[in-house]
Amino acid sequence: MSAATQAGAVKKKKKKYQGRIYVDRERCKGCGFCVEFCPFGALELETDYNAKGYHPPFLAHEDKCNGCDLCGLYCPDFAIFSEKIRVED
Amino acid sequence: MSAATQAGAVKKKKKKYQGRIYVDRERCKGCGFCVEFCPFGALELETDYNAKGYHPPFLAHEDKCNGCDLCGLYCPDFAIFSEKIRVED
Amino acid sequence: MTTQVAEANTPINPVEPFLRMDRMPHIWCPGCGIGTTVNCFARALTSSGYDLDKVAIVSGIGCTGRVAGYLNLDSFHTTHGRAIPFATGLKLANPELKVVVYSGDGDLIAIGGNHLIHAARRNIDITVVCVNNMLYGMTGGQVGPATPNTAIASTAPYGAFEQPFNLPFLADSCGAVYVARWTSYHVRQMTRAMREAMAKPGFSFIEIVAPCPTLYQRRNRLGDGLDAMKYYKQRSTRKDGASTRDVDIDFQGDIVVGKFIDRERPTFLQAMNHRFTERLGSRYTPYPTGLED
Amino acid sequence: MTTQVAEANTPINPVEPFLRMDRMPHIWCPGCGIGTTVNCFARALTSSGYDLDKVAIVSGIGCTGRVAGYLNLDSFHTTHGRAIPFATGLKLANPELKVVVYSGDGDLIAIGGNHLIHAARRNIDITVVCVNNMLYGMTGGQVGPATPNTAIASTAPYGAFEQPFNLPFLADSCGAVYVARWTSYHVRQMTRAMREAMAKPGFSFIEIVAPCPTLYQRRNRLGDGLDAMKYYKQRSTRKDGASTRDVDIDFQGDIVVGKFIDRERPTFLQAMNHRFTERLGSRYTPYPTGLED
Amino acid sequence: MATVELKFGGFGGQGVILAGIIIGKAASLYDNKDATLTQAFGPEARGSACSAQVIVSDDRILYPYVSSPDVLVAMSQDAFTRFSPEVKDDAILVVESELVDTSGVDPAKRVYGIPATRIAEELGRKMVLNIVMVGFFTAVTGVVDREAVRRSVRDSVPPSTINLNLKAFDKGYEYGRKVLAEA
Amino acid sequence: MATVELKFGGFGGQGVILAGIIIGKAASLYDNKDATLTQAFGPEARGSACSAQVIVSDDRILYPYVSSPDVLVAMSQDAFTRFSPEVKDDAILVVESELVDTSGVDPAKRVYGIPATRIAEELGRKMVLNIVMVGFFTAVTGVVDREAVRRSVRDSVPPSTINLNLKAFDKGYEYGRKVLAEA
Amino acid sequence: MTVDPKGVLTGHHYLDGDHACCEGALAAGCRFAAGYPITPSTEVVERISARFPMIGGVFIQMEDELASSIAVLGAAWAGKKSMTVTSGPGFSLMMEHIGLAAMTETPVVFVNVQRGGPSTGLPTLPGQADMMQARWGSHGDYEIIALCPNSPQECFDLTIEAFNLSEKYRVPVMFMMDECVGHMTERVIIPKPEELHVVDRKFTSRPPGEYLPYKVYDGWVPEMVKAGDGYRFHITGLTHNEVGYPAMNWQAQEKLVRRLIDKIRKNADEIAMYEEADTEDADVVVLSYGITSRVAMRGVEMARAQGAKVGTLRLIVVWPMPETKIREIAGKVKAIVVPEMNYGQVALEVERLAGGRTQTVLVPHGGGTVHDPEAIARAILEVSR
Amino acid sequence: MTVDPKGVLTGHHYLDGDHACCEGALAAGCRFAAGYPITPSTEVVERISARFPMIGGVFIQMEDELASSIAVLGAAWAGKKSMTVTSGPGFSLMMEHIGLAAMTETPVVFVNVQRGGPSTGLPTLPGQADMMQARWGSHGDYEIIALCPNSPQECFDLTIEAFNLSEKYRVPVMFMMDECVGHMTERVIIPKPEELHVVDRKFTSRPPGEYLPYKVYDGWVPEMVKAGDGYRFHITGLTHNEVGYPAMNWQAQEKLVRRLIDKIRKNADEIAMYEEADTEDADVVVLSYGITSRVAMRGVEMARAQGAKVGTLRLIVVWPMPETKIREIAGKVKAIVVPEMNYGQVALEVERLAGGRTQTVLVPHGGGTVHDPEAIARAILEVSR
Ligand SMILES: Cc1ncc(C[n+]2csc(CCOP(=O)(O)OP(=O)(O)O)c2C)c(N)n1
Ligand SMILES: Cc1ncc(C[n+]2csc(CCOP(=O)(O)OP(=O)(O)O)c2C)c(N)n1
Ligand code: SF4
Ligand code: SF4
Ligand code: SF4
Ligand code: SF4
Ligand code: SF4
Ligand code: SF4
Ligand SMILES: [Mg+2]
Ligand SMILES: [Mg+2]
Repeated sequence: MSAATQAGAVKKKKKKYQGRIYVDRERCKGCGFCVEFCPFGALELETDYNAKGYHPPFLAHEDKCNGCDLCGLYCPDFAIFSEKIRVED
Repeated sequence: MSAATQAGAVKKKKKKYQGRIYVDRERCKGCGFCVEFCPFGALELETDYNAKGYHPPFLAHEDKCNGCDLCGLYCPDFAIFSEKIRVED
Repeated sequence: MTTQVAEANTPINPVEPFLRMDRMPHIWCPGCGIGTTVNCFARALTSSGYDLDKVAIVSGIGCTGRVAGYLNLDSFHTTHGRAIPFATGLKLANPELKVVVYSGDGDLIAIGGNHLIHAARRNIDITVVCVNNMLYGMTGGQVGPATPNTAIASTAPYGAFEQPFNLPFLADSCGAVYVARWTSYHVRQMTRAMREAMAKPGFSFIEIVAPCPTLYQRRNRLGDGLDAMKYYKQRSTRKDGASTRDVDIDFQGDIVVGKFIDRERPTFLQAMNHRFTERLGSRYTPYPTGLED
Repeated sequence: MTTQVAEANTPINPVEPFLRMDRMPHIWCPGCGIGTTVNCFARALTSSGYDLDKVAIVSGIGCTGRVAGYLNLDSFHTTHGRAIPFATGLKLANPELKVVVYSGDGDLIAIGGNHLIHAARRNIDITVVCVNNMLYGMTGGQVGPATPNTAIASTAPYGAFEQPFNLPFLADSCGAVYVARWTSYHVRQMTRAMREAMAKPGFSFIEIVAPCPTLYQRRNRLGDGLDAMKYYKQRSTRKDGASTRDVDIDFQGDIVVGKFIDRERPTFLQAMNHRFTERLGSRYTPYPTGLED
Repeated sequence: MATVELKFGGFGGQGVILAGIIIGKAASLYDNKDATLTQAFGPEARGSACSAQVIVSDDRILYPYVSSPDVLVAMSQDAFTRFSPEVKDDAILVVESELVDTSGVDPAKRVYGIPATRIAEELGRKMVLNIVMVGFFTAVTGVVDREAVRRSVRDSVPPSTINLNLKAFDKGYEYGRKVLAEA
Repeated sequence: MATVELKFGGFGGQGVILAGIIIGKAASLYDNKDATLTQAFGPEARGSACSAQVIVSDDRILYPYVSSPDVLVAMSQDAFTRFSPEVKDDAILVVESELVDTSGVDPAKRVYGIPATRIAEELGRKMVLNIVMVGFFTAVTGVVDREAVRRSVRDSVPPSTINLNLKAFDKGYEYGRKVLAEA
Repeated sequence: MTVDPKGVLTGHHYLDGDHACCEGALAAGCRFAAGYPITPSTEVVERISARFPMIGGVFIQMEDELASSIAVLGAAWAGKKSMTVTSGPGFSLMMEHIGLAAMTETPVVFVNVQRGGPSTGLPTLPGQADMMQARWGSHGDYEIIALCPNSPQECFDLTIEAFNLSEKYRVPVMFMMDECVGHMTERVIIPKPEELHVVDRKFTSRPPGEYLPYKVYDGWVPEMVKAGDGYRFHITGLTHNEVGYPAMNWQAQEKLVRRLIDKIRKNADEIAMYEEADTEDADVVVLSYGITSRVAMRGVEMARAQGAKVGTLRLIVVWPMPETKIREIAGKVKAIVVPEMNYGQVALEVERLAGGRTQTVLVPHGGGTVHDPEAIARAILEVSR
Repeated sequence: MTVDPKGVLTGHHYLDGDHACCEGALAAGCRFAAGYPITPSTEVVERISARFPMIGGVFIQMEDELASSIAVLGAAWAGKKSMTVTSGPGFSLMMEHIGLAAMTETPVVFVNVQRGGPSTGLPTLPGQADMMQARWGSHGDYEIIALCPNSPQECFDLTIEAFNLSEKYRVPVMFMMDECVGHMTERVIIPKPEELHVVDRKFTSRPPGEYLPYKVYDGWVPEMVKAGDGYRFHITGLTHNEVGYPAMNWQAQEKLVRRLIDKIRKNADEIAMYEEADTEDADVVVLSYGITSRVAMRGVEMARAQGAKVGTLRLIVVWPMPETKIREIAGKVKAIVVPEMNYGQVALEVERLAGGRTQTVLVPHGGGTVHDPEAIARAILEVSR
């Protein structure tokens, strides 16, 4: 687990859970399901292409993600999933 | 038309129609449908066999037959049919 | 007396013109119900007044499948289960023909089940007469998709245990426009149903419950064909418009008969013409549907 | 930030153990709904707690037919239309297996329609997941038995005109014990339905309406997969227990979703054991049904 | 007897083939012979002609069909008309006497008739007419041992009908003895 | 030019095969040549590799496949990686520059790149990226006459999209002229 | 000879073999088609579905290949020229109806665009391994005619020929393309309607009552009728007599099936179509068909470059085989080299006909792509030494 | 070798061939059967349906032959020995799944009780005209094994052999009876269980992870697994690699299909079963199979009575052909006479193998009854002059 991730994870928030998002950029086909159906609008598509010419998602609003993993459930390419991590408040 | 038939047909009755029955004895397979479902019980099976070993029907009660041809409609072997003939009364 | 052995100078049986008399006697066993249904069909044709040169009959394989061969029409004895797609090709290629499929429960609903449901869905303008003797007659009485539970059959020697189809429900669920059931006892009603079904544009389906004395009756110790006919008479209840969901048949149980479905929807060719005309306008010349007048 | 490109030391996607990761990426197009259903299926398996060594999956041929090949189970990619009879043999020969058939609308309802209706009738203890993308994906988008009227397909270039099947009604009319419909938008409900269906003894059937952006969406100028998902979200109405007669789908019309049928009746093997025991008594040793506990 | 060829003919529903099987089995399992039975039936089994052919031999049987029978058992006129021209010159003809008209037959031939249908009807089940014929056949031809055939009948019919069938066999056999005695 | 062998590669959905057809048709119907196109696609057409091969020749073409292309048009990294080893020594490589990394290529080879996807997106439909490539190909290779190709584009796309596609073609063509000029 | 000009798309086109086959059918007068999608043949029916509405034809996509392969027989008996289209797995499902067509002498065309097999195999890649199936795949004895085109142009030309032969002999004709030819795009020239040779169905001119559906009045083939014309005929897949009625005995079987076979076998030389080149003084003849005939030419050229004296015989009609021609060649060369995209099918028949008088050398290839021409060249060089 | 004694009906029986076939299957350990009725084969499944409940087998009468022919493959992959039974028209519907079985190397037995064909033909009368179909009826290239019994006793014995061969080579085995043998009743002796030779399925002993379903560890045939044992294997009718995953290229095709073919062709001599008699100093050898081998013997005796020197070769395994044996015989006789109940099928292969070194004389018969032995005698006498 990279330091960057951990840094994000420990940000103080008023909710109990926070999400950690993993994206397999090369597996993503840019369908946008994850972005659209994230209940909190936490994701956006990159403007960059992956090798196949698709725009993968990234956690644009990390504070909004609660790790519900709906993005993971929607993804037809198994390219994204989340971890729920407990956050002390 | 044989004389015998005509003799039967002109018998005086209180109804307007009388039936004339034709049986193809050798085609009959003795199923008994005609006998059973004649609404007036006009038919009976012979005790004699035809060549295949079946008992074909005959008009046992000629006075009862009104030529409705239900026997003809039931017969699975196209072995019987009737003609309705007008009878003066 | 009025009983008379047929002779040269006697009138001929009114159904004879509808039959290939050069093929009589037919192969059906004593008391088999198929013959009675054919008798009714011939009379339905008489009273319908169709030009018989324009009526074609298609059968699959089976005891009932032999019907095509005995009717004095353009007649096709095809392969087991495939009467309906053959009829589909025949009808679509010449919609002027009145096309009737006449076959058995095994042929139409076991091996042929897929064609039945798709033709009903498409509303191909044909009439299907299904003689349901509750097993495979021709091959010696095997269990089939219409064999009631506990009935003995040659491949169900200890009694059938698969739930049989409720044929009217199945045909209904696929969109058949006319669905009726009668038994071979109901000769007048069956005759009328055949006439109605042929007159109805679209896919019409008539189930006729009929005895197979040689195999079904005998193996189940139910007597002969006549006993079956008496059972039908006794245990049939007419319920026109009954919900098809409720018309299952149990072993020697009550039989609901009647006309269950009679609805309107465009036939395959009508729908095709409609679609192509809407889309292609004058570039499309409507294809004959057989329903023009 | 918490977005992270997967690396050796990152946790693996929780569905990976259910998938043959050595075959990724899969063949499905961007925005294809099939992958989403598989994602849900993997999670249904997780939460069901089955011994995955005892779960087998059978597919026919088609885009959806490739599902078997991606699931890390005993998996069978059979012939077009014949997944159900293969599964029937598999299940009956080893009832201990939980057997799921996963295939497309063309596979299961066009060429495979006969097997579907017969397996439902017999109540073979399998679960059928039908991904209905309303056409034949694998072969390039031909019209199929679930294509709604007026929709364009490669063999219906002027719009489809055959009435499509109402799949829940069809399955119901044949006696399926569990019938539900969801769309690929309904990921949680679908996951639960899959779990329920697998737990249900007998023939269970789940229709999942899913987008084929490459062929269906594009040819009909309906945007991409995401547009389809939005349409499902907007136009689906949940009606558990709705009469299956009323759940037709029109072109871009409302979609009734929910669990329509959930009933009890003996499975094929239960009925078999019952019959043989009744008839043969102690000469018969009951065959395992997979439902003993 | 090196080889005897038998033909059984009748129409569907008469149990023609079972009659042949009973004889074949009797010879093959209980009478130390080889016996090959072949059958001809058709959709025609549904009421029309059908037949069984049995070759009984002390040697191994190769060619399985009967070309000219030593014995013809005819249970219908149709079978008699079709098959009687094929029989050997010294053949025995065994017929259902109420169904088969044998008047035109070469008087040199041995013809034995029995009203098997009526006897079966008297026994209460028309269906056992074939077993009546089998008994009769056993008596008049002597091709297979009586006890072997009786055992074979017992072996070949549904358990619940064994008694009826043995009675039918015996009736036929006795009738045959009588006919022989009278001849 | 007796015979020129072309290969078009990319992934499903990019319109690779249509690109090949447009070139082949241009050569065959409007440029007095013979042109044989074969295609390789798979269930892989569903998002993975696919390719078209075109042989353009003044003579009758027998063997229909391309073994070592004179021109490779690669619309994906995958296609480039797979096919570039096969090309002739003096081959021309035409690539989608944002999707294909050509850094490792023998500097002796002529490589021309265009951001066709982005240009197509700018034109409003990502789908026309193949036509952008066709225009670019026409400019940088000169294998087929420009007017022939343009006519072929017009002939090969849905009527309602002709203008858009011609615009895409022209964009690609112009970009090609520019690249050539700069080279 | 009547060509319906509506069906003829006169002009120069850039078409793949599948599309060209569709145009051939339309030009031949086909006005009913039933199909079921399968790669790599689907493009044929896709084009039909777009083209038929404009010319009065009916296309129906049936629920499976069982249905489509018999719907076309129904249409034929309604008087229409008809065809169905498939590839390997679907072809396997059509076997029963090929037998029915043969038995009932129904003129109809079965198109099989061959792909790699067995089973699902290689759906998008070529093969030529359904050749024996085309001849023997249905139960019982019967004969069919099978043609193999090697270019889109031939897909057009020979589809017309397939219809013509099916009418002439009242036999199901197998149009055996392969994925390579089917998906290969080349120039296809469609002539003017009046330049086409199209054989009409030979309907009887005898009135009902004087006509028997399976009586051969002349030659080998009975005259045909169609439903609706008052003949009240009966058609059955059972063995039948001249009336068309079932006849359940070996005599009827011998009479009927023997004729079904002989009408093709005895006319093999007349039905034969092949291209022969450079065989006069050849040491080796390369016998091939379909796409392999084009691939083989490159092999032949390679071998010639090394001095081999090679002739070629390209079968256009593969079944029935041109026995006379093959026997003649077998009598004068050192070897017949047979490259085919399978592990030996047509080569077996060639070997049988060669009767030991020459060597038959199979150059097998499992399909998935065409032969490496060098393999063919090697085989030639080996035997010409 | 494990024989389940429950399935073995030890004793002397008077059985027809169909019933004997059922008993053979039970003795071989078959415990799953799926069928669909068809004359003249139905008696096999009728008996199975009565017998299975007593011995723990499952019989299901499926909705059609498509279903029954794949249900048995499902059962095989669940670990059961399984079989399906049919006749001509049903056999035609099974072709796709014969290919699937061949491609996936599924051990399974297909019984075909041959009747007169083509099409519905002569349902109740014998034929031998499905022999080529048994070998070539599915699309693509593959090989199968086909056996032909000539008596009810052999219907028992060879059904066991059919199962054994299917297990040994992981190949679908065609058990090619005919109506005459199927409906012929004779004494059948069923030995004690311990006297039977039954081949068990060779399940792998390698643990999951160390096992690949299509890797050949030894010989020609991969080891098998069954569902539920933790191997998580994948089976597909697509061309596949050793893992069992689809591999869409000609290299995978060549590797896989070549092996599928070679495992049979290269073992033909080992698979071969035939009865040879009096061939040493024969002028003519009569080659036959199935019921015709018994009929032919009468013809042979007639010819011998007229002085002909005749040997006989009766094929029990017809496919693959005993090529070595036939070549050997072809090298020493004047003619091989091949009577078969068709218009020339097996005779074609014999002629090919004879390679012109001897004459091959077909004595055809359309079926409906067996040959007239005199026709066979005449053919022998004609060529022995
Ligand atoms: C492909 C094929 N499979 C099986 C058969 C054998 N077969 C002939 S008729 C028949 C069943 C007939 O049953 P049904 O349709 O109910 O007609 P019935 O004889 O009862 O009237 C079967 C299985 C066949 N002819 N063709
Ligand atoms: C016997 C046979 N016929 C046709 C095909 C070709 N085929 C492959 S997949 C398919 C249809 C797939 O449609 P569907 O089941 O709806 O799956 P989808 O691709 O839409 O998920 C067809 C017709 C085949 N493989 N086998
Ligand atoms: S885990 Fe839930 S909240 Fe976080 S990005 Fe995914 S869908 Fe949105
Ligand atoms: S759902 Fe999956 S494939 Fe779609 S954009 Fe998100 S990560 Fe990419
Ligand atoms: S005509 Fe009517 S009344 Fe007369 S016998 Fe027949 S059924 Fe009876
Ligand atoms: S209904 Fe017909 S077959 Fe039956 S007894 Fe009467 S006449 Fe005879
Ligand atoms: S077997 Fe049954 S269905 Fe067939 S003819 Fe006889 S009684 Fe009728
Ligand atoms: S073609 Fe359609 S169904 Fe198939 S993978 Fe692509 S989007 Fe999915
Ligand atoms: Mg029936
Ligand atoms: Mg689909």
